[in-house]
Amino acid sequence: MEKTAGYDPSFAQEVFENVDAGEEIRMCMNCGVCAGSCPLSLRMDYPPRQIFQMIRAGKRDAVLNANSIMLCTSCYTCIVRCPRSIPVMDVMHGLAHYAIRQGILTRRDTASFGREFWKQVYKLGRIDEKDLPRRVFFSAGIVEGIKNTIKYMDMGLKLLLHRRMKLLPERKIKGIQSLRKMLDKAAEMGKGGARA
Amino acid sequence: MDKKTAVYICTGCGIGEALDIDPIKELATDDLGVPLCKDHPFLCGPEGVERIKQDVEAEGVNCIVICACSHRVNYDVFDFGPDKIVERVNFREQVAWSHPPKEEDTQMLAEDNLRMGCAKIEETELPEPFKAEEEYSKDILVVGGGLAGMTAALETARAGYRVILVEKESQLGGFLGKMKKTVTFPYKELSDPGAEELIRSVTENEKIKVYTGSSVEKLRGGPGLFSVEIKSADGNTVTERAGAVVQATGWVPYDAGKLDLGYGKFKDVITNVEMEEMAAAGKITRPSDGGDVKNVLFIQCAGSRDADHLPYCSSVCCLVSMKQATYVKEQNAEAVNYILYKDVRTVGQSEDFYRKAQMDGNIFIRGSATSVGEADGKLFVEADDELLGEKIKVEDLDLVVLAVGMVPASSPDEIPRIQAPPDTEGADEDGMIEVTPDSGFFATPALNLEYRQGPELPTLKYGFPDSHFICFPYETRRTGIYTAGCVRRPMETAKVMDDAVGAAMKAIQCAEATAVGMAVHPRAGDLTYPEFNMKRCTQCKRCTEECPFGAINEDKDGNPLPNPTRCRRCGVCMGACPERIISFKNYSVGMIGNMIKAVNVPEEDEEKPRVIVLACENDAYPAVDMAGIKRLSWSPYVRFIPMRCLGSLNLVWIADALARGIDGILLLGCRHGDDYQCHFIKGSELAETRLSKVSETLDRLALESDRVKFVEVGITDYDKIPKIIDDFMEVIEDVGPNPYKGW
Amino acid sequence: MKYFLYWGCSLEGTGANFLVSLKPVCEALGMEFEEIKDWNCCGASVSYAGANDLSIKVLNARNLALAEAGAGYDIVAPCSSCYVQMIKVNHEIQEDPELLARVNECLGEGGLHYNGSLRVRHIQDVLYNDVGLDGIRKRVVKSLNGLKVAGYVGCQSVRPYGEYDSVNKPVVQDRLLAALGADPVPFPSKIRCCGSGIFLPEIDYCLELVKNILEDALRHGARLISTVCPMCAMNLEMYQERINEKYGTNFDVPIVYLTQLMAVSFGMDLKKDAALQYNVIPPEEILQSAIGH
Amino acid sequence: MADVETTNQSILVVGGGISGITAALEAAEAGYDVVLVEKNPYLGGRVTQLYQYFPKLCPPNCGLEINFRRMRANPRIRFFTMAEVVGISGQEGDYTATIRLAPRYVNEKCTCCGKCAEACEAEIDNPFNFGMDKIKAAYLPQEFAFPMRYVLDPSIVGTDEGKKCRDACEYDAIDLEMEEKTFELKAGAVIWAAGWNPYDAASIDYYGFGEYPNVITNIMMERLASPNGPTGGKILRPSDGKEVKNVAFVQCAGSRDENHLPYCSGICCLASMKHATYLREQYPDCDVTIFFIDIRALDRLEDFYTRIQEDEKVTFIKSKIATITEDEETNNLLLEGENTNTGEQIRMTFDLVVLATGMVPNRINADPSPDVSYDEYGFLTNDPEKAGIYGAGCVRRPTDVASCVQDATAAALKAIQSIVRR
Repeated sequence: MEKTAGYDPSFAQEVFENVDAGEEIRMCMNCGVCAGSCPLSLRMDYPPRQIFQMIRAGKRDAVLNANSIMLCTSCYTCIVRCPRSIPVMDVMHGLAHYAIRQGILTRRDTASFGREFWKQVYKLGRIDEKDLPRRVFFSAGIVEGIKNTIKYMDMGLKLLLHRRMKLLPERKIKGIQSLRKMLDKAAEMGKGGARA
Repeated sequence: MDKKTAVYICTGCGIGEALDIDPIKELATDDLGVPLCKDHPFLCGPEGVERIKQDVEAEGVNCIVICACSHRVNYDVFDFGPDKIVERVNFREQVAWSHPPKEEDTQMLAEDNLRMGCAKIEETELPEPFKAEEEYSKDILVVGGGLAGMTAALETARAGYRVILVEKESQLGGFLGKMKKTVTFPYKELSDPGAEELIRSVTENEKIKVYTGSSVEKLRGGPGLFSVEIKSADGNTVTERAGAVVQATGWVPYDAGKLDLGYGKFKDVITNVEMEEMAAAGKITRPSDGGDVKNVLFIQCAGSRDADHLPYCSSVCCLVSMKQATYVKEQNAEAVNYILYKDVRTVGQSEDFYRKAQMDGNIFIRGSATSVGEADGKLFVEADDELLGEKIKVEDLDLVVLAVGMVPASSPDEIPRIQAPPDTEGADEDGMIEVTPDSGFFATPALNLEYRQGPELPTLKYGFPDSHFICFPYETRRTGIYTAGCVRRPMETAKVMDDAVGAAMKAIQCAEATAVGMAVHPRAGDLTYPEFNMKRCTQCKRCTEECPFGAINEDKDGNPLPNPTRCRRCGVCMGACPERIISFKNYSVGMIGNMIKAVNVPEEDEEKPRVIVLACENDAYPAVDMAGIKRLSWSPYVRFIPMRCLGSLNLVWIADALARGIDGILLLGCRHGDDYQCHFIKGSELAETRLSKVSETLDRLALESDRVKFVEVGITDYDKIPKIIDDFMEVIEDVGPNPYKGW
Repeated sequence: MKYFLYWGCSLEGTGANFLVSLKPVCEALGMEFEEIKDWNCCGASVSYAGANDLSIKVLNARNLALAEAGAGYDIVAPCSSCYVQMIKVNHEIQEDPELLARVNECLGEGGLHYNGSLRVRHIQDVLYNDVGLDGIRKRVVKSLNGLKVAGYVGCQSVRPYGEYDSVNKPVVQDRLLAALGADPVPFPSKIRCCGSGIFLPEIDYCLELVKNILEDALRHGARLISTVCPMCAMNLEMYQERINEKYGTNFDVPIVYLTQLMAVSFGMDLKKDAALQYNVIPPEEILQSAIGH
Repeated sequence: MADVETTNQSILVVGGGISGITAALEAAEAGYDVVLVEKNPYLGGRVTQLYQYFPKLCPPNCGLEINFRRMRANPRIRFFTMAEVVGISGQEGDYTATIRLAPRYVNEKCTCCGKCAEACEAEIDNPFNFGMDKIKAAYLPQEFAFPMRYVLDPSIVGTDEGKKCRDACEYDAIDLEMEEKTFELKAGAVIWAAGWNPYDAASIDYYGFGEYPNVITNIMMERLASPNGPTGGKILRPSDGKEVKNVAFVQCAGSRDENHLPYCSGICCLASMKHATYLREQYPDCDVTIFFIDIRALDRLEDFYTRIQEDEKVTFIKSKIATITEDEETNNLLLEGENTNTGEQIRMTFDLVVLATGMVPNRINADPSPDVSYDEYGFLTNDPEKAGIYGAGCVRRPTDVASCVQDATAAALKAIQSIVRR
C-alpha cells in the first residue's frame, strides 16, 4: 500500500457509455468467481473482477493496456457463474474492442486478426480459412509474415493433405452488397463504435 | 390440608424384574406409615390409572406417590385434579434401567427414592396463589414514543388493553419522525416512514393515553401493581397504575466528535443522522456554503466494529447509507456517491436493496478511511482500498457522511453516575457509580425503578438491556419489564416493528398471569411463591442482594420487603437465607432437609457409602433421566434430588447431610460465566460461590473439602453422567467414610 | 424431422470431417436438412476485437432472418462456435424488444427483417431430444464394444444457456457415446476450455490448456477423444505435435467427431461416410479393433 | 387425541419448530386456546438437529426442555405430531382447517420401554441424520423426542417384522391397523410457522455435492458434530471415516446468487464460524478456512466474529469459490477461486468441504389455501390487508433462532388480535 491513487469516476462513465455491456459492471460485488472460473486468469495481469475494480477507480491506462481484456477465450464460464448475472465475457470483449479503437495494441495479433476478420467478412460475407491466417501474419509486416507462415506451414500442409483446406478461394455470398449496408449501419449504431 | 397418602408402584418396564416389590410395600406401609400401597404391572395404562382414581374416590386419597417412570415420559396420565398432590418417584430410568436387577444395592436405591418421595409429599402443601390487597392492573406502560414504542402501544391496544405511553420529547415519532424515507420490505425501493399516520392512529386510539414531554419519575411496585409517577413538561406529576412495562427508549447516534474523521473540523462532514434530517427538511446542500452537492462519500462503520469505539455492528448503517445515496441521486442524477465499507451487511431480502444501490451506479469501495481533509473548498478522503491493495484518495467531495452507529438510549455528554445498589464494587462512599457500557447498569434514567438493586434495567455488554438468552430473547432481569427496538440491540425498521409487537405480547401475558397469581417464564404457571417468616429474620440482606430479579426491596432497617409479583420462583432467596425463613408451599429448606434425612445411611462396616446429588431440574436432572433411557449405569450409592435451580441450594443441607454420615455431596448445575445457561441467570454461579464458603462448615466438622463438589452439566451431557458420578465416588473412596456415620 | 442446417465457414474446411460424417448419419436417423440460402459468417472467434457487438448480432440476425423467411424450421448449428453465436443473439433479441428493433433497423438496410420466431439447436440437442437414444441404438449395427472414449464437450456447445444439458456437468455427449456401445470415461476436463477462441494469436497459452485436457483424457484411460466442435477438434488435434516438441511429451490421441463415431457404429463406409481419412491423427486402427475387424 | 374440539376462539399454529412452539406457548400463557400441528413425530423442528447455538455454543435442548415443560404444564395447548394441514378455508375469525394425521402405529399406551426396537431387525435410513446412518424400523425419533413415544416405519407394517414388534410390546401399544385420519379444526387465526428447508446443494453442480463424498452441507455438519449424530459426535470424513485436518467452508453456496437464491440467508456466516469452533475443539491442529464474500455478523454477534478471528488456525479469505474438483485417489478436494483482497488465484486442497447452503421457506401447501401474499422468493409478507393468517420465523425471512422467537411472539399477539376483533 504505497502510492496513493486518485479515485476518478469519469473513466467508469466513459466505459458505461462507450463499451459494449460496460454498464453491467455496476453490479459487481467483488466475489471473484469470474477470475476463479477463467481458464487464462493465471495469464492475466488483471482478471475480470480486478479490471472492474480498476474501472471504478478510474485507472484508464492500466485497464486499456491490460493483456486480460485481449485474452478471453469466449468459454462463457464467467457468464454462467456470475452471481450478479454480469455478462463478464461480453464486457471483456467490449473493452478489447474499445482499447483497440483507442489504438492500444497490447496484443497485435488479436487486433489484426479482428481487423482482417472483418475485412474478409465485409468483402466476402464469409471467412476463408486459408486466407485469413496469412493476412494476419503479414499484417505485422513481410518479415513477421514469412516467419509466421513458416511457423504454421506444417499444420497448413497436414490439413491440406487431409482435405481440410478448401482449395478454391471462398466466393462472395450473393447478398454481399446488402450485408455491407447492414454492417455499415451496425457500425454506426452500435455502442462500441465503428469497425477497427 | 388433611392428607391421606397412597403409594403406587409400577412393576412394568423391567421394574418388577429388577426389584423385590413386597419389601418395598412393607417399607411404605410399616416403616413410613403410608395407609395405602399398591402395585400394578402397567400403572400408566388405563386400568392402572383407573385403580388410582377409585382409591381417590373411595378411600379419599389426596396425596399420591407414583413409583414408576420419569415424569418426562408419560407426563399427562397421572392427573387427578388440582386438589390432589402427586409425587413422582423414579423407579425406572434411575433404578431399574441403570442398575443390575435383584441386587441389594439396587433395592436400597429404590427404597431410598421412596423414602425421599414420601418425605417430600409430607412437606408439600397445595399452592395458594398470591393475591395482593390492591386490585391488579392489566394496563401496559410503554416508555418511549418512537417507532418501537408507538407500535407496541398500538398493537397492545388492538388486543384490547389500555396503554399509557410516555415520551420525553414534546411530540411522538422519535427518529421515525425525522426520517425522509425508510428501507423495509420488500427492499426494492424507498418507502414512506408513515410517521404521521402512525402518530395519528396512536393519538386517536381511545385505549392509549399519551404523555408527551414527560418522563417516568418513579416506578414502584411490580407486575400487576406498578405505580408510575409521570412528570410532565409543565412540572406536574401524575400517577398511573400499570400491570407491565415495555421500555422502548431507543438510541442515540455515536458521538462523531470522538472519531478522527474531520467531524466538527469541516462543516461538510456530517453524520448520517444529520444527513437524514437535512434530506427530510428538503434539499441536501453543503452545510459550509449551502452549495449544491455532486460528490458524496459515505464512511461506513464510523465508530462501529471498532474496539476503540463501538465494538459491535450497528446493523442498519449499510442500508441507511444506500438509502441516503438514493436521495442524492434523486436530487441530481449526475451526482456520484462513494460508499466506503468494511462488509456490506444487507441480510435476508434486504440484499435486493444493495443490488438496487449498485444498479443506481453508486461506487462501493471496500476499505477503511485513514483521513479526511479539505483542499480549496472541497473535501477529500484518503483510504486503504482493500481490493485494489492501494492507498486511495477521493477528491472533490461536497459532502462526507459518517455512518455512525447506535448507542442505546441517550448517551450523556459525560459518563453518568447513578445510585448503585448497596455494596456494589467500585461505588463511592455515597453509593454512586460511573455507568460505563460494561458496568452492567443501564446508563439512561428511563424507568427510575424504586428497586433495591438499582433504578434501571441491568444491561449486558455495551449498555444494551438485551436478553442473554437465544431461546428467550425477551427475558430481562426485571420481571414484567420488556425492552423493544434499538434500546435492546441495533436493528432495522422492519425488525423494530416485529420486536415491539413481541414485547407487547410478553407484557400482556405478564399482566394476565400476575392477575391470577401465576409466575411468568421460565416457571410459567407456578402458583407458589416465597413466604417469609419475618420473626426469625436477622436483616443479613443476602436475599435482597442475591435475588437475580431484584424482587426484594429493603426497609431502612434492612428487613426484606418481598414483591411476590416480581418473583420468578427460582428459590435463590431460599438458598441464600441462613435462617431458613423463606419457603414455598411445595419447596422449602425443611423439605429438602427431610428428604436428605430420609436417606438410609448404612453402618460404616457395610462399606456402602452414600452420596447426595443435588441436580438442577431444568438441565442436569433430565440428563440423568436420559442416561437411564440410554441404559447407562453408575454407582448405586448416589441419591438424586432435583432442585428448582441450584441457586436455591442452602448450605444447611450440606451441614445436615454430613452430620448424618452422608459421605459426599455432588452439585450438578448449569454452565455459568459469560455464556451462562442458568435460566435464573445467576443460580448455578451463586451455588458455587456458596460452596466456596462451605469449607468453614467442613472445618468445623473436621471433614475434607473433597466431600463436596460442583460440576457443570448441560442437558446433552447425559453420556458424561456415569463418569462424573463414578469419578466422584472414587474421590469419596479415597477420603474414606464419613466419621459421623451412626451418630 | 426437418431442420435448417447452418454449418458455417469451418465445416467446409478444417471441420470438413464433421460435415461429411454428419450428413449421412442424420439422414439415416430420419432427419432432413435444408441449407440456409446464401448464409454468412457468424462472427465467431476474436471478431469482437474488430467490431462492435451490434455488428456481430447483425451477422447472425441476417442468417436467422433468411431462415425465418424460408420454412422457419429449427436451425441446427453443428459448429459450436456458430451455435453459441447464433443462439446468444437469438436469445438476446427475443428477450429485448428494443434490441430486436435496433437489429431490424440494420437488417432493413438490406431489405430483411427478423421476428425472433426461430429456435436455434445444437446437433447434440436434436440427437438426444428429437431422435432419442433409442432411435440411435436402433441404428447401431457395429457396437463400439466398450471402446474407451473421452467425450469432450468443450465450452460453447452447452454454455451459456444450458438449454439441453448442464452447463457445468454435462451428460448428453456421454449418453450418446454409450448408445453407440462406447464406454465414456470419467473426464473432469470435459468442459474445460481448450482456448480455440484465441488459438492463433495466443498459441502458447493454448498449448498448455490443450495439454491439460489431453493428459486428463489419457489419465482416465481414453483411447480417443470425441468432440462436437471444429475449433476444439482443430486445437486438440493439430497442436499435439507442438506440445510434444515443447513439453517433451508424446501425445498421439485421435480426435474424432461424435458423428464420425456414429457413422462407424452405424456400419457406414469408413471413408465416404465416417470421413476418417480426414483426421490428421488416424483413428482407423483403434476403431477397427473396437468394432472387430 | 384426534377428538379435539376447537372454536373460532382458538389459534391454530402450523409447525412445531422453535417458531411454532414459541407462538403457541406465548398465546396459551396469555390465556388463549391453541392447537399445534407438526408433521414430524416429535416437536422441536430444525433446532433439534443442531448441536449448538451461536454465539453461546449452548445446546438447543436446554431451551427446548423449558418449552416442553411449559407445554406439559399448560392445558390450553393441544398438539398433534405426524400431522399436516392439508386445507385451510374461511377468513379471519372463522377458519376451518383440514388436518391429515399419518399413522404412527404406536398408541398412547407406549411407555417408551424400547422392547419393539429390540425385537425389530429391519433397518431404515435415519431421517434425523439425513440418512448418514441407519436405525431400527421401530424407533424413538431422537432421544430428546417430545412426546417421548416410539414410531413404526410404514415399511414394516403388514410384514412379519411389524408383527414381531407388536408381539414384543407388553402394553398393547403397537397398533398395526392404525390408519391415516383426516379431521377438521376451527380456528379464529392461523400462525404459519412451517420453517425452512436447506437449499438443494446438488443444484450448484460445480461444487460437486452428491458427487464427491467429502463435500457436505452445513446442516449435515451439525449432525456430524452432535453426540447423537451418525458418528457419535466425532467429525469424520464421509469417504473414509478419517479424522479431518484441513477443512474449508464455502459461504453463499446458493445464497446471494441470481442463479440460485438472490437473497442472503442471514445465518450462514455465523453458522460456519460456529462449525469452526466444533472442529477446533475436536482437533487442536485442524486448519479451518472460511471463504466469504462479505461477513455478515450483525449487532452483538460481531463479538463472535471477533472471537473467531483471534484463532490463528481459522483463516478468512474473501472469495467466492468458483470450482471444486476431487482428487480421485485421496478424495481430497481442490478449491479454485480468486482471493479478492490479494488478487491471487486460489488453488487449495482440503480434506473436507462444507457448503454453507441457505434457507428456502416452506410455503403454505394446502388446498384450499387461504389468501396470503408471498414475496418473489416465497417468503410470506404478512400483508396487513390479509389479516388472520400470520407467518412466523423463517417463512418470513431467513433468520436466526432469537429473531424467530421474537417474530413468533409477535405473531401470537397478531393472532390474539384477530380473535378479539371478532
